[in-house]
Amino acid sequence: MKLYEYMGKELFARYGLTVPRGKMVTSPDEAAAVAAEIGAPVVIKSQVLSGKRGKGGGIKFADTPEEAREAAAQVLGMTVQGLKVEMVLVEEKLAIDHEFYVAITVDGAAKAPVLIASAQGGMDIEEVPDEFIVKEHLDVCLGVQPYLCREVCRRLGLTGAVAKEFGRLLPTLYRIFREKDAELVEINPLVLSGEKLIAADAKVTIDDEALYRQKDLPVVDDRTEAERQAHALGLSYVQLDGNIAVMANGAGITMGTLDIIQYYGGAPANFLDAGGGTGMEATAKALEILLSTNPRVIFINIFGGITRCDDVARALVKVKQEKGINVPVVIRLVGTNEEEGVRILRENGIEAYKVMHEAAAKAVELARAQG
Amino acid sequence: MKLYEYMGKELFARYGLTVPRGKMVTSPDEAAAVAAEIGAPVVIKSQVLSGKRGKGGGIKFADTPEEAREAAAQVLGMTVQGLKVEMVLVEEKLAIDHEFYVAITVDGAAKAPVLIASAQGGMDIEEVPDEFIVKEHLDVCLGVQPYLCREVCRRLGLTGAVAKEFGRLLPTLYRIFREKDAELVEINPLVLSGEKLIAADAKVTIDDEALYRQKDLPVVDDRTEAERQAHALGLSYVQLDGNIAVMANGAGITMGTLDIIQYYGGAPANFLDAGGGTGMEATAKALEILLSTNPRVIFINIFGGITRCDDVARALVKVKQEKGINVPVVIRLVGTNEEEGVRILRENGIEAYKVMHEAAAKAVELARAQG
Amino acid sequence: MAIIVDEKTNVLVQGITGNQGTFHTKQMLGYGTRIVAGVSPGKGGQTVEGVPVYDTVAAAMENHQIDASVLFIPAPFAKDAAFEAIAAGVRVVVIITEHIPVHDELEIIAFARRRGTIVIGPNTFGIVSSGRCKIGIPPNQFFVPGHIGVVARSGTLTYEIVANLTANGLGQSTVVGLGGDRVVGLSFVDVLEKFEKDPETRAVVLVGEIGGNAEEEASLFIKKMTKPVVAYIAGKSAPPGKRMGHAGAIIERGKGTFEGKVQALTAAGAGVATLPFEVPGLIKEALG
Amino acid sequence: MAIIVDEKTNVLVQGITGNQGTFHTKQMLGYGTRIVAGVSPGKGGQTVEGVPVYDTVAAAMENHQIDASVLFIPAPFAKDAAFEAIAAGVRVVVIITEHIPVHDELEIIAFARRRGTIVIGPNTFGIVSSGRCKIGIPPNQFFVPGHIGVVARSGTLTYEIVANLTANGLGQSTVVGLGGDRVVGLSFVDVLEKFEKDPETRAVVLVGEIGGNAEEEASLFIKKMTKPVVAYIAGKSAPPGKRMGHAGAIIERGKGTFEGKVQALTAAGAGVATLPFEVPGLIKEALG
Repeated sequence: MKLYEYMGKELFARYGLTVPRGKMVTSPDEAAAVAAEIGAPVVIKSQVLSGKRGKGGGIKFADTPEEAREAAAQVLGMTVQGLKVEMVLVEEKLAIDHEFYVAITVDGAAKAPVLIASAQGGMDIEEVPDEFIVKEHLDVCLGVQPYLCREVCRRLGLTGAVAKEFGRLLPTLYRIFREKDAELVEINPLVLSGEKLIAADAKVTIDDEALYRQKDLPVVDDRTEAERQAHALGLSYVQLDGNIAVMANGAGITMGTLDIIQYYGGAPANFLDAGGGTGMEATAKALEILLSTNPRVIFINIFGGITRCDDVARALVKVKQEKGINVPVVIRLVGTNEEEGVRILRENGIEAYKVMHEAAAKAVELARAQG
Repeated sequence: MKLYEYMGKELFARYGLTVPRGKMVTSPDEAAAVAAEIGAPVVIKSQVLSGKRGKGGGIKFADTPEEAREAAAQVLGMTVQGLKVEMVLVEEKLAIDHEFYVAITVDGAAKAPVLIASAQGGMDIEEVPDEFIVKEHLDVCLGVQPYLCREVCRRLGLTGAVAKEFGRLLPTLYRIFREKDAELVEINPLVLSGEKLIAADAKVTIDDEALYRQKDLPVVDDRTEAERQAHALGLSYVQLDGNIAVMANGAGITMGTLDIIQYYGGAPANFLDAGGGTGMEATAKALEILLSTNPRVIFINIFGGITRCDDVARALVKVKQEKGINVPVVIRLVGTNEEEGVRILRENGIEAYKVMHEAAAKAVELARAQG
Repeated sequence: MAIIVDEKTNVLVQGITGNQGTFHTKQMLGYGTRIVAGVSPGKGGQTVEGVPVYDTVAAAMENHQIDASVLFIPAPFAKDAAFEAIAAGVRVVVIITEHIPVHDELEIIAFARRRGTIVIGPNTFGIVSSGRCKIGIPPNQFFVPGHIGVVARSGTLTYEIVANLTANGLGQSTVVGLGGDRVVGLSFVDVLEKFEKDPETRAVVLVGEIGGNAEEEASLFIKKMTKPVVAYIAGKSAPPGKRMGHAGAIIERGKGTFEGKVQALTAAGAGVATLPFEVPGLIKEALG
Repeated sequence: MAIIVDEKTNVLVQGITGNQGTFHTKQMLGYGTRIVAGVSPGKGGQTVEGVPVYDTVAAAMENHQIDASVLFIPAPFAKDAAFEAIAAGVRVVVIITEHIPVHDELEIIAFARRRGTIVIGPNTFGIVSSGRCKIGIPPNQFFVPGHIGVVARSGTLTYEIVANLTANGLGQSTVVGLGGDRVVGLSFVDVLEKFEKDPETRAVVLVGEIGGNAEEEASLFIKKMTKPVVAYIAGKSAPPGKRMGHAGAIIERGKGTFEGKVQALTAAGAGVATLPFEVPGLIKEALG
């Protein structure tokens, strides 16, 4: 779960990090009021869950409350990277002496948290050459010790009071990362303004799997309706732009199913990983989600491990009988309780495939025929 | 630094552990008032930094406020294990269903914290046979994890609600141990009363070396004046009951010096480890502490490593000149800057020994002659 | 031989009294796995499918030699159960559980490293040394003894490929599921090293996916291997930046692309299958 | 040979610009120790006794091969400095600092174990491989090359005994100070194992004290040693329960007594000296 910038900054402030004075607003009038309160030049930042807002025009500057009102009016309602702007953050404009980059995230290859810092902040970190990036893996139970702060400061060229402040910031960032189950805590740019380090941006991503124990965080839900419904069933769903609705069991095989559809020239309408061991009722509901997206064909690819073929067969029959299915369904069904599943389908006039690529080819052929 | 029982219980209560209702008082009238407030049978416990108070008569029971006044009057002013009782803790008398023992301390051999628990609480743990003691070493950064609580409960025969409460108590005890720099956190007995676990006693020892960062703890100082003065100099001093005052540099060699004095039939008056690298001024002050205890002989045994022989020689000469030394001084002086030290002493009419046991024998002989 | 587990491996099932635990205990016993004990707090003294249940791992180990443990434990409690097995000195810990918070996974792996424990998963189907020992959840019937080692990130896709191998007369020495999460115990390289040393394994199938750089790292090792490797990488058609089920399967920052992985593997001398059913043919070709 | 350190050991001094650090850097250089760098945050670029100073251990290691580090760091900052050396991969870390909180020591030792680092101390005089390398604070003149290994808990007492050995023509292979605190890195057994294997060491002197059970544990190993061991135990005259300077030297709960230690050592075949000056005679006797 990604937090909006203003939420991330609120979190930072609660942990004692310095953030610019400012406030999130949803109307031009409020923006003017906040600018008046700040009483200095401000920046108006669109609140969307995407980077690169600046390039998309989602960030504007204003010297007066009136300018702030105008800027907010422009930004509110605009679309940044496909996302509609409904909130803006109005903040004091910082006097920038230097911009740093600093982040803590999870390095899957190293199986450890990693601290990333650079004296070349303000831009995308992947565009900064390696030699200007400090990367330190962290021992999960030791976190950022003082010596590591000193070493990072040395490599960033920080000394004196600023180094001291940096030495307070890094362990705090690690505490946020750990205590909030974050996958990513990123400040870019971290602005040096005089002797102060100010988090001029905040990118915080919370591990979805840990949300159950992070009840005090705000809830951000940017999923589509179908994604939300699938998630409520404990399944993983991603909307795509093709016309063959796909359900398979397991992330890998679902990806493989999309690949094979594309290989035969088809276009998947979605990614729906029905997981392992999903029961009959949930499978039926998942099928209803697929139906709701109006595909040309539904392709079900089941290799039953924990998932039982008879459960899938019963779910399909249930949906067919109760809701009706007005598009062709291609189903491939092998594995646990395969015979029972195939029998149930046959009794209901559905013939199951045994071989994945033959079934996929058929689904693509049918989608083409429906076109 | 040992905490008094009532301090330990206050600490426990701050961490959310259950302790008996009660209050520390210093007079019989207050004791009666607290008993009246509790409104039930109470126990009057002498507050001294020693175990085995029960056997010394330092714990009494009272059914009424009047009895509490009498009991407190008896206990206040009595001597328990050589320590005068100046405070008593007046507490509700618990309904005891079972007594457990539980402690976390440092195991020097294993170089790790160790959790010790027993279903045979209420007595000295060293008298409980090994097979009734649960001993689990802890990973310092993981502490007491839930699985360990389950395992300890299993071995103590705890189930259900009590096991759950025990599972909350152990991690809390570890938090106290860690956050308060404790060498020992012990509850004996931990009383099972109905479905509640109550800390009926509290033994907490804080690491002296960590007191600088434990400013919120109460200060308990049970040292003698000489010990206090030595500590202020950064030295280690223990009062003993002989008549040869001893100063050496290093704990091991100081112990060895006491041993050799005893070997020759002498009796050391103290243990004074002047440490390594103690300068001239501090060494002079340490000598003054020795003088203040009115020994028959002063024996200085220096093997200079960081300690410089000339510093020690100058300190001795300074004290001799400024304060006067009216007892014989035997000094053994070798090591760093030995020649300079020996020269300084010789100029001031003091002949230094080179060999430790010869010097010790001489000190014993002089002490005997002074007798 | 086979790697990591075999017919002599004594297995503990943590969470044996739950639905999943009980079901798969039966399945594993049916495959021939030596399940000697189960753990379920508060259920000590019961039996499940004839297997004695204990309250704690330590209690089980007082009564049995345990070589490996498999966890059917709900995500919020999985870290603690893994810690329990690792602390008790179990050599191999297989964590089937999915949806474990990544910070818990970081802690599990860090603790396991300290103790030298092999962790398989989390979010894995487990490990099968065909015909000898299955620890995990794959369907029994597709795994038959042979000389192909399989190492994979995802589950069902692996069954698909193993079934294809078996249908083509290619049995497996050991099939290892690394787990689909971003942070897991064993890596491709760990397993490839073991296959390279295993006299029974003649060729290796690597089943990867887009995202992360595990396949790129594996390529560096494959270059040094004497045994042929055939790879299949899922996710060719995935749009960048879309999360495809596995936390690990995100195309991040331009790294971990399908093309990059295929290129690295090909350069390392591995055969790369375009579709899963091509794997057996490539293996046969490589074995000559 | 000698153990742990020798004439090829490249040494880093942490806290080199402090009084102690500077003084002992000079002393160590005078003994012939290869001190290649020093660390002192904020003092990078300076030199001390000709030794280049860096801001961090990592910076020093970018410029030098470092095999061992010695800490002259005030107690409140010693844990962090030790962590820095351990994290940087220094093989041997010698912590001279006394008065380090025991919880910091627990953390240091736990971290060192994870990384396989040898920690000597805290609260140690250090280690001397006579004539080759001195890392620590003992006076130079008493340590001469020879074939006696010495391992001790306390400092000055050890100098006393080493001086006695030297005066009697018995030079030392290596002299190791374990440190006087309750929690320290190396144990008697760790060092005895190394002496047993060291071809240059012919006999070992163990200097112990009352308190703890380190000498009792050592006895179990001494029983298996082929080389003779002579021990001296300080604290015979200490009253029970009195704290004698070292946190470790408390007679606790009836364990760790003088009598118990002497008995264990004698039973293990070690010679036990009543007074320090008897040690050389016992060694000569044991060597025949």
